[in-house]
Amino acid sequence: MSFPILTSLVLVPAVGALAVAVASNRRPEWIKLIAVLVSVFTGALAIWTVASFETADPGFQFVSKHPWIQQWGISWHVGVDGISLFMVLLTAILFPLVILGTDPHHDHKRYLAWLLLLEAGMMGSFLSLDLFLFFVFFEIVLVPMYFLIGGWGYDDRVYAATKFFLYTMVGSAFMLVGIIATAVLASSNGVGYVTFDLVEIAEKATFAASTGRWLFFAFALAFAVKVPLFPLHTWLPDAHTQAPTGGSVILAGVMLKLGTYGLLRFGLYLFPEAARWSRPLFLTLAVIGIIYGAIAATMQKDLKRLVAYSSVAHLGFIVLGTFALTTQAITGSVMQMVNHGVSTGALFLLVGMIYERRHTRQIAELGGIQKVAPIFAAAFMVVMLSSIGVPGLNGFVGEYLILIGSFLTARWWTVVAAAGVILAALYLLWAYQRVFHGEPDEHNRTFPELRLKEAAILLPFIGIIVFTGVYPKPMLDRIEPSVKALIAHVSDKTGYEEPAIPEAPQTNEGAQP
Amino acid sequence: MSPDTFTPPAVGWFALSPLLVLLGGGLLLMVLGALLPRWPRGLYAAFTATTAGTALVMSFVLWDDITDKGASTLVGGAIAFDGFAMFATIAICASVILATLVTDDYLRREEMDGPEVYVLYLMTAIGGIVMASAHDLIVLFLGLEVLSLAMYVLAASHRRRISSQESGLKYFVLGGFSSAFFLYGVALLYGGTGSTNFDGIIAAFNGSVLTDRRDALVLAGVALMIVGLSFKIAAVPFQFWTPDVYQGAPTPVTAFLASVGKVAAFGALLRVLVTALPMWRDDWRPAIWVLAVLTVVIGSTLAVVQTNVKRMLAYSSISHAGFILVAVEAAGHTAGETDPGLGVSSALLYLLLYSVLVIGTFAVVTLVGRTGDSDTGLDGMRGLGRSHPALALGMTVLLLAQAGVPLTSGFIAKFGVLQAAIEERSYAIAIIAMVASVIAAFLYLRIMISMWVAEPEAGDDAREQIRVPFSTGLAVALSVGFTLLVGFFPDWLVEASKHATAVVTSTP
Amino acid sequence: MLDLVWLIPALPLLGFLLILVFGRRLGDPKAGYLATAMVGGAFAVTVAVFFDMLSKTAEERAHVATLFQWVPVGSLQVDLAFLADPLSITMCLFVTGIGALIHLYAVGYMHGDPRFSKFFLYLNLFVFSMLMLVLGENLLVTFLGWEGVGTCSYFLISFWHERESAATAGKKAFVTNRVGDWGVMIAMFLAFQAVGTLSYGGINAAAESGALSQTTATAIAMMLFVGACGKSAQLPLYIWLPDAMEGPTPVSALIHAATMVTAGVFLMTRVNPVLAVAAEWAPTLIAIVGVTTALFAATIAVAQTDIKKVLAYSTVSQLGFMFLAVGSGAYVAAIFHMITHAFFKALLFLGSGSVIHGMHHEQDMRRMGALRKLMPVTAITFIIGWLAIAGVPPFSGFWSKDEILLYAFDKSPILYVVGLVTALLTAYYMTRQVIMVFYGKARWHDAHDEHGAHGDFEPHESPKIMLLPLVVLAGLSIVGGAMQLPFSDRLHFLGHWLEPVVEFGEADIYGGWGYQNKYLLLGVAAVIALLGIAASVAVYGKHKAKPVEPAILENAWYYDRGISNFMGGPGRRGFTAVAWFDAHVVDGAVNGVGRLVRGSAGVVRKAQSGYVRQYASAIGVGVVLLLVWFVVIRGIL
Amino acid sequence: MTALLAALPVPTTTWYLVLAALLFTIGAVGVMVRRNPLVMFMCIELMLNAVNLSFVSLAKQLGDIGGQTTVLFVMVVAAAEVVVGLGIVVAVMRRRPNATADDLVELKG
Amino acid sequence: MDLVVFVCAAAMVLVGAVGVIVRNHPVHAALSLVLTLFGVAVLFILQEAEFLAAVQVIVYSGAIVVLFLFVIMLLGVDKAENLQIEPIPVQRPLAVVVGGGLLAMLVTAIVQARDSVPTGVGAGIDLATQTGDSDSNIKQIATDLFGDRVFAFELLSVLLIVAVIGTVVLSRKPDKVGGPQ
Repeated sequence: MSFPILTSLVLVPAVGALAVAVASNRRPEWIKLIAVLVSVFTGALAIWTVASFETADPGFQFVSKHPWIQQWGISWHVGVDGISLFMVLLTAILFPLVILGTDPHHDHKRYLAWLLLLEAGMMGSFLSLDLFLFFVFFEIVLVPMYFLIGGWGYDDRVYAATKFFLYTMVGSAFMLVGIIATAVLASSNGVGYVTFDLVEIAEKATFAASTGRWLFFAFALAFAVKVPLFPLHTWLPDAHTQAPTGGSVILAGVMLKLGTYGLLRFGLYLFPEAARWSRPLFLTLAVIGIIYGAIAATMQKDLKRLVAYSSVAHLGFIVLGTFALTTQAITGSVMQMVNHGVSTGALFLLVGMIYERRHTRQIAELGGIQKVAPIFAAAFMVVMLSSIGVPGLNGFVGEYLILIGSFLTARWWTVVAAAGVILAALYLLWAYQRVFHGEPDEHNRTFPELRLKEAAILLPFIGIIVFTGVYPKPMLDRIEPSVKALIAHVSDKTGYEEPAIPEAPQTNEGAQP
Repeated sequence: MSPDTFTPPAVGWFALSPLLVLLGGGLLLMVLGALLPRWPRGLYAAFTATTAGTALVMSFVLWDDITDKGASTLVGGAIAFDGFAMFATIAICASVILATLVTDDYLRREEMDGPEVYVLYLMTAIGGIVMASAHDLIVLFLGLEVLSLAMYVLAASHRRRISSQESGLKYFVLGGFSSAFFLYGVALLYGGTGSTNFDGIIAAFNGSVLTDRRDALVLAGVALMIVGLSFKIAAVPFQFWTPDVYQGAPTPVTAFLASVGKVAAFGALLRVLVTALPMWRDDWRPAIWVLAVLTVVIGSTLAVVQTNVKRMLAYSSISHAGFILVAVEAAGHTAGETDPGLGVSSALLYLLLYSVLVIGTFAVVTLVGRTGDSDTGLDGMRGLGRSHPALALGMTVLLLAQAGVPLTSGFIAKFGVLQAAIEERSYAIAIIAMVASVIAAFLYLRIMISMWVAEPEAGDDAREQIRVPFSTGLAVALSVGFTLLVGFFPDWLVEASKHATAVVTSTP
Repeated sequence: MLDLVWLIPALPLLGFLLILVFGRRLGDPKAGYLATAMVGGAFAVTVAVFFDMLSKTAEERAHVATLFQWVPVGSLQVDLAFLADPLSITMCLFVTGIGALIHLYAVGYMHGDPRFSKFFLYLNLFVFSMLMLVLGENLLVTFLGWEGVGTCSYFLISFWHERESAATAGKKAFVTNRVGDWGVMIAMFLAFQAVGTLSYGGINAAAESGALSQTTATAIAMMLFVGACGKSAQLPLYIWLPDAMEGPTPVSALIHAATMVTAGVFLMTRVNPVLAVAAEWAPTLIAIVGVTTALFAATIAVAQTDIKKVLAYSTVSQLGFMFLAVGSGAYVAAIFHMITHAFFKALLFLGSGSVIHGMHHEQDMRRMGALRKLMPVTAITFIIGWLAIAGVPPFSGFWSKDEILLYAFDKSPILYVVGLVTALLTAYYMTRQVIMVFYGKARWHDAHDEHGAHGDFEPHESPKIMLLPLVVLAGLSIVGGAMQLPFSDRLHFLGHWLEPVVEFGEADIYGGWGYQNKYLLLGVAAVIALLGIAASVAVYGKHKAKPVEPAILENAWYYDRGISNFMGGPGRRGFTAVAWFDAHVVDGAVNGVGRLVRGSAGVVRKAQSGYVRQYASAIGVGVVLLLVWFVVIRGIL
Repeated sequence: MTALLAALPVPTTTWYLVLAALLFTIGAVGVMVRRNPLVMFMCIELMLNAVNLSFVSLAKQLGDIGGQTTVLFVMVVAAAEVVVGLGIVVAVMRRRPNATADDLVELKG
Repeated sequence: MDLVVFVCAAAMVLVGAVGVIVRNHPVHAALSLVLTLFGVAVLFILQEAEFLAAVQVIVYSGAIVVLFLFVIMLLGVDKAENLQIEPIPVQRPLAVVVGGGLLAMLVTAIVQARDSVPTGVGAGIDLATQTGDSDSNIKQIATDLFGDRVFAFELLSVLLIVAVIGTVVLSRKPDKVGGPQ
């Protein structure tokens, strides 16, 4: 039995949260230190995981499985594959940066404790291979996020937090019923005994078409709310706008991915038939989300809200890729989850910095900042370009893979979705122009330049953005096998055939190396 | 049939030991309390807790006894001696202990210290246990009356608050009203079957000519008995007393009502429906279905607009009752069969977990309510997170548990019930219940907000300082600990609940 | 040697990085020299590669240099690789060459600007992207450069972003280009689906071997053309280019005249086999769009008063010529004209820049005149450029334009005629510009009235560092035609050089009537040019006739304004409607549910009246209902 | 005369049960319409008596003494109920003299 | 003969019952209650439940009603309540509907099941005639009571304890603190 690295990925932050919670309030700097150390250590663990990850192996790795509630056939079953690997890494990297980079202004102790608890929950959700376990984490993360928004958010925080909590809970209500029904029905459809183990059910059970569809929708509803998929998205702008910077970063960076990740891991994997059957619906919703989110974003007056709506559009791409069911598209989706996490997370950090300086997020009240704070503007620009999807930056690779993959199986949806790329440029550049270009008025003339600490926080983001854009291979190599395996699973469950691509002809030019 | 041929029934004294302990303890407390001068502070409570504790231990012993030797009935089939009964006994005794801890300081704070309340607690416990383990409708009715009468008194026991007496009076009138219905139901059933004993009822309808034809008399009896018990479990539309009584009664008593009362009432309901009336399960299951849906939906919905914490929790208890009714409905699919299914066990599990939860919650409310339960409004909670973070945190855990958030006992309870329902393919009711519980979650969120988020207002500091006495704090700590323990490691409890099946009269 | 091709883009990139890090410390003018040196170095490498390639046989001239796998997913295998072949090297030659000159010029032009080093930062990044574009071995690498140059042009157009107009122009350029990029993307997807690769080698091979169906080929070609329209400012997407003049003049010269805008033409040439196997109407459409744009822009140029706007529209017009060439299968001619145009248009822009510099940022030609005495060098070089673009033999413009017309004639006389008219107009408005700027009476003194800011001043000649590039480019504009002389096949240097690339798509006009009588056509062209000049002189020089400058032309046929009005009007309203819908309908539904719950609760709670008797009757109702169910429904029915 | 009387039909159990039902209903209605808590108790007593009546007649019909024993229990319960109930009323009345059930509506909503 | 008695007793019962709910004055209501109770007692005798009849008269009429009257006097709540006015809207109609429905349902059930009530399940009650033992009824009750029903019987004691404690708790003066001396 080797070192239970995944388990510790979950436990370390949890224990850290406990430590922070019990630590004495008189020495805030110690509390902060604990939090930082814990999160950094978690990050190190995650990096270790990635380092020792078997690249070519499509299956789950570092699996550890221990019975938990035998009466219900539930076990602590965690494992990581190419699809979840980078989610874990993203989580582990974002949290230290958030803890270092954001300032709650009051009740640091509680703030940090909640954050660490949130990290543990996130890790758990990405790692768990047991339906019950997944639901536990999926649901538990609501609590810290609820308190983060409610406790450290802005004026309308209570409304936003409550909306967020209840809206998501409605979704998971259906999912819980779905989960139990899945386990119960699976036991009579191939498994033979009641178990909540994802792998066992997915491999052994075969549901009747109609049953599978109902179950799938029970799951999909919860994920659709989380993603969020049009028209279930309206909790997101409120939550994002009202949440404290740290909250928004995590919310956009990691939490939304629970939805898309869930669709992959539990939608496609458990109910391939239903997923295929419902493709048109989801593709359409995704495309609507892309265009609609972009248009709505264009018209926002609140910078943070604008970014929030841009998330709706970006997540639309991810869903599109997920349901396109081709290697390129799904690989792109997985990659885009990470990319969106990085770039949107960075955007929220920057918006937060603007708010710290100007105490407003209203685009109208900003302007001319590039003149007084060029470096700040440059940082914003880079992140923005990655969000627009300019080649050479990470955003492009994912988006491009999604589109080129989707084009094979969902041509016309893709054609429309690609138009979303234009809109992305429109709303972001317009916002950029209004905020950074022009002559600064007297309020903005004193806008402070990027501070060293802030730069230190942003640098990793920009580093990832550029590196991933220029050299995505290491990432793709790890994602692809698992995606292939997933599609193979879909194929032999449903007889689905991934469209064949003609062999690239031998080029007459450049034949010689 | 003459005196010399008279043979008294065998009495399993040992098997009755929990009841006897409680009774003996109660009598002793009453007599000594009356004879001796005032006992030193906290001794009444200590004595009561010890008594209940002893009963608890006894029932643990008996539990093993049952799991070894199997279930049976006692005293001429008057009451059942089975896992079901013991599980309920354990739940009730535990509730009594916790409630006593909460009550101790409260009584002193409200200057009504004395043994009587505790004696009533113990008597109520007896009534509840009898209800949950009755094997004869008359016994069940008597248990019901013992429980009810004690609770009427308890509800009205706060002499300074007219609302306490008002709640007592309302509770009494409606309680008497509904128990009359119940009794009438018993009478009609008696007419239809010729017996009030479960075995008799089962026997009368097996092999006898009546099984193959409908019997309106019996059905009417069933209906009226459901009425009587639905009143006790506060199922819509028989729930109207609940908010008023919960709000009016002294807060610890409310906790006691919500825990012991619910366990006993549901125990009785399950006994009657599942053990005594399995042959009519197709008749009563739809009725329970409707009751469950109404209860869970209306309970959750009305909770949303409340501003008094006790009242909120009253409505939440209604919606919880609805959730348990879902389990009862599930039990209805397999009633009387050798494989009991998950309905009964999940209901019992829910009851146990909920009792602990709700006492903890009301314990906090007791403290925050301040002297004379004067400050039980939502504003009373304001700023608790600042002034008493630990207490607030405990309350938060309990509330989250009530909302059914994972890693708390509340989630385990809900999960069990849902599983039971889904095993029986009652998807609709499961989904309705879940959605309703989301609505209910709103009210827990409101309480949490006012504890943690709400901005302090002028005059907050002028309020009476909240004092956390040891006993109450202990109660909160215990229930929070239990909540989390079960939330993380529920396996043993789940297993136990599966053994907690009622004794089945073998049906040929 | 050919393996060093990666050095060509690497050097500007290095420059970019160096300036990024040390830019501020280097400052004005060192940063500028650094940047220039980098581009110059790239030029040197290119030349070396060029000669190396000359020494090889035609077959060996194509060479792929792979750096690393870029996006390898399943059947999609895209490398970050360069394709060094005659076409790309040709492009590199004039991109780096002219680029270096313009860098040098900019050192002088941007002198004293607070963001001096940043300017060269962008400029180097642009050159890098442009080189990626032309050197890319596959569509994706090209696309990387394609979007890169777009982004850089966005940076540079809105370089003076304090100016509202500059910021807006930059945004406009980016977004409009994105529309084109959309087309390129779709084209890539189609290509991948049809061929399974994105490399030009693969795609062209598929086209030549007939593996590519005509439909797909047409679709790919058309989608690429959409992209080309965006980049190369063709109808209907040209609107961003005139506004792009908000950028500093060197930018206009480098990006919006010489290099970036020609990317579309380059791309179409790159995939000429695809275009060749596409349906017949595809190239025709391209030709028509091209010639229409040419004429359209020329007419507008006639009435412009801003010295740079005239050049901008003339650029659009000349690009139209190039697409006319592409459409007529005259790829060599297209490239030929691209190069010559790069020479003289860069020259003209830099000249205008020098004028503007000398005039203290006055751009209105109506306030100029008689500058030839004050800025002799600028004047002379500008005049050379004028002669070149006007198509006066033997200047370079004449030869390239004529070859295009030759092919156009072969495709369809109508195209030829329209082309001629455009040529006429070109000569006309360019002459008009030269006269307004350098001849006539000095008009800058009576500028007091509104421009009080700069009233009394003497326009002065620009510094040497700015004049040097002018001279060099003037020289090139004169001799540039020698690349491809029509007289005999031996003199088709460029043609032979590019043959391996374009042979499949190149149209064959030998034996056509036009080719037989090419000298006649040559003469016609020359005459037309002179005619245009003469007319212009008559109007603006001798004032024989009133100038014809109708408002509709001055306002570019109201096309641009129409679009802006639409965007600001119905378009914006539509967007607002969506936002409203989201806030009030979608979100309203959500909050509506909440309100519904509260509301119904408010109603139901009224039953909780507190009257115990009412509670009792509620119980009674429950009893009756239950009894009905049990006794009646279950018991009796 | 006696013959006449003998000729009359003998009331069956059903008669008694119907009578009990009537009594029960009257009691129930009473609870709903009366405001004086004491009278409400009396109505509850009526209901209980109705139950007793049914029990007794059913006991006769069934020939099972259990019914009668049950009635005995019910009587005791009734007594106890009344004791407690009156206790509560006394407690209330001490605070709110002459209060009717309708006056006690502090708790509602 | 039985019929006559039954009719008279039924009349007493119903008249008394109606009296309870229509007499404004609580004392009158209590007295009408007595009427009902006596009627029930008569019906008990008619049903061969002599012992119960006795208990009925002694306990109910003797103890309970007296208790009622006593409390009425004690509290002086002998203020007549005006039944003409009904403060709560639709309460009376509702009560009528509910009452009607209830009665209808019950009667339906009873009538529908009139001949399905099993007979002779137990040993029979009418033993006085057989054994000639005049107090057989009491003996029978006793055997039953202390036989299988002994548990229930013991429960009664608990019930009474509760009642006692209850009265103690309730009847203490508000200001007095501590247990009863």
